[in-house]
Amino acid sequence: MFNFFLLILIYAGIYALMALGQNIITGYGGMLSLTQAGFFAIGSYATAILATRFGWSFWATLPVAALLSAFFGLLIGLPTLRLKGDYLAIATLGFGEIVRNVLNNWDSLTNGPMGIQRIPMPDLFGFTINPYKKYAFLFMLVITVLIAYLLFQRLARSRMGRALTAVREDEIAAQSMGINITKYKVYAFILGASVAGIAGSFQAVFTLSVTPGTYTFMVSIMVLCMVVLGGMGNFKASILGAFIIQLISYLPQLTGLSSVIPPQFKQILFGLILVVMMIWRPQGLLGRESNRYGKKAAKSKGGA
Amino acid sequence: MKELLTIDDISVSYGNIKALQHVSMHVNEGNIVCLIGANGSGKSTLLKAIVGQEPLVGGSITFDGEEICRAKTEVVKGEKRGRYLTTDLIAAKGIALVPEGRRVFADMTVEENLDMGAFLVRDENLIAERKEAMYDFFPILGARRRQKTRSLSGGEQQMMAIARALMSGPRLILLDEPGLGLAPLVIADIFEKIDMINKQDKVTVFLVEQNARMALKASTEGYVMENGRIVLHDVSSALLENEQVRAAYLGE
Amino acid sequence: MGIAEFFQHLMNGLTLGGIYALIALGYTMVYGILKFINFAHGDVLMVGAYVGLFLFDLLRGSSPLGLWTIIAFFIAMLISMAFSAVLGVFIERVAYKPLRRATRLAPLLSAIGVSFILSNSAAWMFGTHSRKFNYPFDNTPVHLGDVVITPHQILILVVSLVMMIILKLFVDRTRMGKAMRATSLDQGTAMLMGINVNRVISMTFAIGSALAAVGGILIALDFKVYATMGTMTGLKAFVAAVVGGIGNISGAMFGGILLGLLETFGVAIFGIPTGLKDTIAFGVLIIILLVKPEGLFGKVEKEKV
Amino acid sequence: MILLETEALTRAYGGVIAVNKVDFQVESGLITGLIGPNGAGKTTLFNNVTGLDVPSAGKVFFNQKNITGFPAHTICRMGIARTFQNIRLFKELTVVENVMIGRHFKTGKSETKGRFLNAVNSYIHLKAEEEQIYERACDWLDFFEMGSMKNELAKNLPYGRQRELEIARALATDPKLLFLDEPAAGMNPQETDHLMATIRKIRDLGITVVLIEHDMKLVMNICDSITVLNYGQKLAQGTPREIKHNPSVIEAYLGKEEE
Amino acid sequence: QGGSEAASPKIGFIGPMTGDYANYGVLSNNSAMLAVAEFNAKGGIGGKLPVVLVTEDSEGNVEKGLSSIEKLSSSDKIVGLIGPVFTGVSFAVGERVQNEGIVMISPSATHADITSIGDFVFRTVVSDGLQGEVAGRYFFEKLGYRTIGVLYAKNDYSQGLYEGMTASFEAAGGKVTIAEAFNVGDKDFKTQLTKIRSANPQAIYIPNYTAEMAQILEQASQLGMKIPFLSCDGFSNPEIYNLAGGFTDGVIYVGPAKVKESPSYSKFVADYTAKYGVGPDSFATNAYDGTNILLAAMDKVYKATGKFDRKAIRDAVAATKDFPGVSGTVNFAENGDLVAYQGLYKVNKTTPEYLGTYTVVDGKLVQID
Ligand SMILES: Nc1ncnc2c1ncn2[C@@H]1O[C@H](COP(=O)(O)OP(=O)(O)OP(=O)(O)O)[C@@H](O)[C@H]1O
Ligand SMILES: Nc1ncnc2c1ncn2[C@@H]1O[C@H](COP(=O)(O)OP(=O)(O)OP(=O)(O)O)[C@@H](O)[C@H]1O
Ligand SMILES: [Mg+2]
Ligand SMILES: [Mg+2]
Repeated sequence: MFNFFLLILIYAGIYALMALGQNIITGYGGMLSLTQAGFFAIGSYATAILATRFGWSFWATLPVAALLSAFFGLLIGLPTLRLKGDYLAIATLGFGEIVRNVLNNWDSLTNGPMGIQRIPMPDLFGFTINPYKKYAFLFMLVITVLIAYLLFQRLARSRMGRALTAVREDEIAAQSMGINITKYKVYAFILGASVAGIAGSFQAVFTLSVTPGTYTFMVSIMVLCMVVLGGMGNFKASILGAFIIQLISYLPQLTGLSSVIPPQFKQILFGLILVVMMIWRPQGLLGRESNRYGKKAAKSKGGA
Repeated sequence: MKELLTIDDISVSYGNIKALQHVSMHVNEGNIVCLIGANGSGKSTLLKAIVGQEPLVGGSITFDGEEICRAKTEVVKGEKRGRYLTTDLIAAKGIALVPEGRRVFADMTVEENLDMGAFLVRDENLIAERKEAMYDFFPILGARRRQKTRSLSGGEQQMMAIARALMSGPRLILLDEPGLGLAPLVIADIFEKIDMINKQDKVTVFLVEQNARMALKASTEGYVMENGRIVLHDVSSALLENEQVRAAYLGE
Repeated sequence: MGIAEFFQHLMNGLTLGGIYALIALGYTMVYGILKFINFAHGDVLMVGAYVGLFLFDLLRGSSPLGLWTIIAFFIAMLISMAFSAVLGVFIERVAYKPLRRATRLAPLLSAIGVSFILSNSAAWMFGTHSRKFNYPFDNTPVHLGDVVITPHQILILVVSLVMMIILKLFVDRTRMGKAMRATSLDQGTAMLMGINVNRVISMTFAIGSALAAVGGILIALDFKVYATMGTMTGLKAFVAAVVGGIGNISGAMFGGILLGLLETFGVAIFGIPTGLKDTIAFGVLIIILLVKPEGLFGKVEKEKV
Repeated sequence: MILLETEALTRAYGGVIAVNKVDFQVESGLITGLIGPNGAGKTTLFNNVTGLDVPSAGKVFFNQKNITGFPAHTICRMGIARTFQNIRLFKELTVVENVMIGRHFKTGKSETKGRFLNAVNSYIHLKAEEEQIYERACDWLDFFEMGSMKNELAKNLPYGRQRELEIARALATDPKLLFLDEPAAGMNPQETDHLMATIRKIRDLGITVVLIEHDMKLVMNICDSITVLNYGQKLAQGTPREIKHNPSVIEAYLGKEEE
Repeated sequence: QGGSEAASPKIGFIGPMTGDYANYGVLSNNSAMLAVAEFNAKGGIGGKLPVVLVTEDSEGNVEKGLSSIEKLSSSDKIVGLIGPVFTGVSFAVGERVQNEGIVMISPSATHADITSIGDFVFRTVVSDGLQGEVAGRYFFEKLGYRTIGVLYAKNDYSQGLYEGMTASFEAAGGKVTIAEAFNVGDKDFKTQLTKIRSANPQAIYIPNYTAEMAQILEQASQLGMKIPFLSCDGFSNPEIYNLAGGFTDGVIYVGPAKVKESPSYSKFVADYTAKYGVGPDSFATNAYDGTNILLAAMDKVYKATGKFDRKAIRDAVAATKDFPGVSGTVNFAENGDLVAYQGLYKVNKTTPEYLGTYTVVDGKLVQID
């Protein structure tokens, strides 16, 4: 039971990284992106391929995963910025699907639908961080989430965050205030993509095997749920959202209920909770982060 | 003269902000009544309350003898009972509002906007007739009739909003700063037109306007609002002479 | 590629596109008005297909193909449309209406929740296996030279075209249609015009869901009925609807057909591995959006300041 | 000295020629008025000068430099700020945050173009930078006597205050030239008077002001020079006195004097 | 290491119970439930201890697969595992059970490398390697085809079979002239079929899951294709005749060895169908055997030691010899793979007719029966 709880924490940690990235794109930048799964996959495969084919250590693959995802973030960020609202959502969704489709079909590099197995476990100062012994892994992950959180939080509370907020609130006014909106939107994409890539790396060395089937569109949706459920434009809330969504999805297994009820009930329950939570707190559990200077933002408005 | 609109002791709040406090007023059928007041005094809030867009926290509003809004807290026959008509039903009673900030249907053409104004009118000929009348009155709208409203200039949109409200052939028209963003000539025109529809079509007019002088000149009766309360009520000519009003609202 | 093969691909692409278009039309209805992705649309479609299937089997009994099977099919379809319409309105009332004033993403999440509930309830009640929906008519393929078409393919194309035309007339010409457009632009102001926004929205959901039922049943003839049938096809149809231009009825139709043709020809013409079908299709769609950011039939309207 | 100049500036939307071969000059240090009937093309002219719209033909010079077709943010950085006819505040942000956004590109190290390194750099100097931005923003709020409202959400301000806040936000970019689109719309006479004083104060800070306005009292009182547009074309240009008595302006726009 | 005392021992099942692949998980889980119920009805372990089956849903993805094994191993303390159903999840879970020392028997993870994870991993399904090998040789030698087209799904199962068959068919001297893929979730295969039709191979091999195969056969007929179809063990699911009844005539497929003849098989199918309303597919059949093997091993260990030592159970499973399963006689090879032969069937209308049982020895097709 406790072990299982640790597992939930680990999954929550991995998704929290993605949610932080989604939050900067959607919560701050107001862009509805549905492509975290794509970056997640790129990060995972970068680590998997480099580690199994070229014998790289996990730590060496991590920056590559981050940079590679960031690069793709830039690649799709730049052109798609012309798109608004759901048009952007569709373009990004398309990108995510393309990534998965390519991974599934590029057999010589990714081993196609079989995926890549036997990914070596990461080493830290000579200790192997065995994902079966969850403490060390969790520790490593918590540190990473914490660093990402602090970094994002500070960026958000600086000019960058304000500029992004301005872009979200009113692009035309932001432009007229000397803000290069393209630049900030691309920054948001790059940052959001790179943490998702890092999340992918961790995922790869936790599950020790990657298959294209893991990185479906549903992952992007779940990450979006985490951000909205926690509260958009609030990094703490994204982490909380990640934890809660994972807790809800694994609650039946955690409590042992999963083997008692029909398997579908677990999903139905999840759906119900989603609906009820949204109706109960449409602004998310924590809501948007209060304005740094002044009062808490009004409850109901804002966002993509 | 018959009382068409009666506002009885109403209050409206936005969270902690008390936008209207115990406001009472009445508009007689066939009159032009104006309401003046400083920025943020609650004029727009009052108009929104009349059309059911803001819930009352106290009081009630009656139109043509029928209660259209009552606050939830009001006690009726020993029971706490709120009641209100939704905005669309109020509109169907014959109240048209020219909202603050125009609120035109930006993705519709001028013509379609006018059609929407006449949504409750079923007679196609009447609609066509009224449309032509509007194009006569605002020739620039006629010239732009197939253009999307979003691309109109600010003033053109304002004309659009006024014309749209008139399309329904209302019994009571509520105008929230109709002169906003209009050129001086056009404003003068509009006040003439208001007078005309009032006299010819027997439309009752309730007017909120920053340009207090014009408003008072055009109206028969006036109310002055400060901080969500009515502080003065008199016939307009008297208000025009009122020292207090002259100092505060006529810029003298 | 020979001429025959080309025309065969064309026909295949058109009908696949017809299927997307059929679903996309329903999506666009709801989407155009409430501006949120109704994720549960595909699942309403699935429910419609199940209802249609059960009713049709019940009505048909063991009678052979003939007039009665066709009548039974239509009765089943009508009842299923009504059922789905009620379901759609119910979902709107319960899961979306309370969120009308919330951020745009809140109803999206709620819709995802509804989708989970519907598809898993169906899996629980009706099982996880696919069920065959028998053709109510003789579906023997027709040979035109080397090109083969089935009556069902033609039916799909005809139905989606007819539906598009009816919908377009409805939205452009009728009072209800006008009210829908006004509601989609500004609900508050629409009410000022005397429009009953709640009724308009319910009506939209009713029509959209009834359309979903038609789509579901027609698709089921070809693709079978199963609990997750709405998910993937629904998603693609939605993509098609958006690429056509948000809320634009002809756009949804053409977006659907375009997607079908792209999926077919993208891999048929250049000898690209068929596994990369989605990559080609999505890639081209992204490029189309980049060239025409408001969708194929959307109007580019710069915001006036 | 001419600070800003347009040369045969033209903007056509399909058949509608909103601005037609307009030569418009703004003298440095003065208040220039731009008036004309509804739909004359005033706002369109503003948009074309400030980079929110791209002219179909003609040129725009700022400080003798051709800035035609530059993106809005670049033009802003060069020293042209503006307000909008329909208020465009960042509604969900507080008053002071709105003004701070105006300071966006005005801070410390980042004044040299924003590269990613700068983001890193500014990350390190975050605190000092933030303080600097905050103080300057507060200064501007004090200028408008809005210090006490700085923590309100922008959308909750009364209309007139919102207009002032928009001006404050524009001023926070330290512009050389300020464009105001109907700053007095929705204000009562008293508030308009107050606004007039403020605009003069702004001019006295050495900032050149161009304003569109339909309130003739304001225009005639504070403008040093007025340009009149009609159907996209320049109808007249001159001092308030000249304009007031120009028969074609009276005919097209002013109507006969009130009172 | 694990091993719980006398209380009712638990065994686990992991498979996709919800989502797109739910059907495969559900069918196999049914078998496991049936086997356990029958076992308990006979008194359970040592005639007194009933066995508890705990089913967990992998949703067909690695994350949920790992959480399932985590739960089964740390909360339920299972002594053996049936599943997971698919290769991808099986790899991840396999590593984990190897680490924990829990014996795992997969009914359907066909990837050649699965059993090389370690000595705790077994399976009651033939690897893609063997099935593909028999298929390729048989198509070439017995059916006399020289050119074959393939339509396969981009999933591990389908692609594995495609690759296995191609390798042996081409080694024998034939040529796969066209191989078209589709993605999981696709329902329209007309594009691929049209391309294959134009390439005009002598036969088409469609190694897929049941629902997709039904779809392919129907659409091929809609395209007027008259080319013979060849298939794999996925075809042994009787569901195919419900879904594509009119189009199955003449299909030749490779499946489990001679199951139709055995009376225990008929009884299994009858019981299964009576209980669950649908028939078992070949994976479900494998799951039934796998569960029974596991139960027998537990029984044996308990009778010998009075406990359920995980390692001992693994050894007992490994020691299984000539187990009389419903899918035929089951033996495990050294590495945990199933030692099995492949049956060949030809469908007459909607009834499969047995053609023979084959295996490949040193690259040669050998008929066993
Ligand atoms: N949605 C809202 N939320 C919070 N406060 C509001 C809201 N709308 C208006 N207010 C506040 O209520 C008060 C009255 O506003 P209202 O718009 O009615 O004033 P007004 O008299 O119409 O002013 P103006 O002349 O500027 O239009 C103001 O203090 C305003 O800030
Ligand atoms: N995108 C567009 N498409 C077509 N016509 C347009 C477009 N934008 C503006 N116009 C037209 O150009 C003319 C000029 O508009 P502009 O907004 O510049 O007027 P303005 O002088 O600011 O008027 P106002 O005083 O009413 O604000 C208007 O008649 C308007 O309808
Ligand atoms: Mg107002
Ligand atoms: Mg203007």
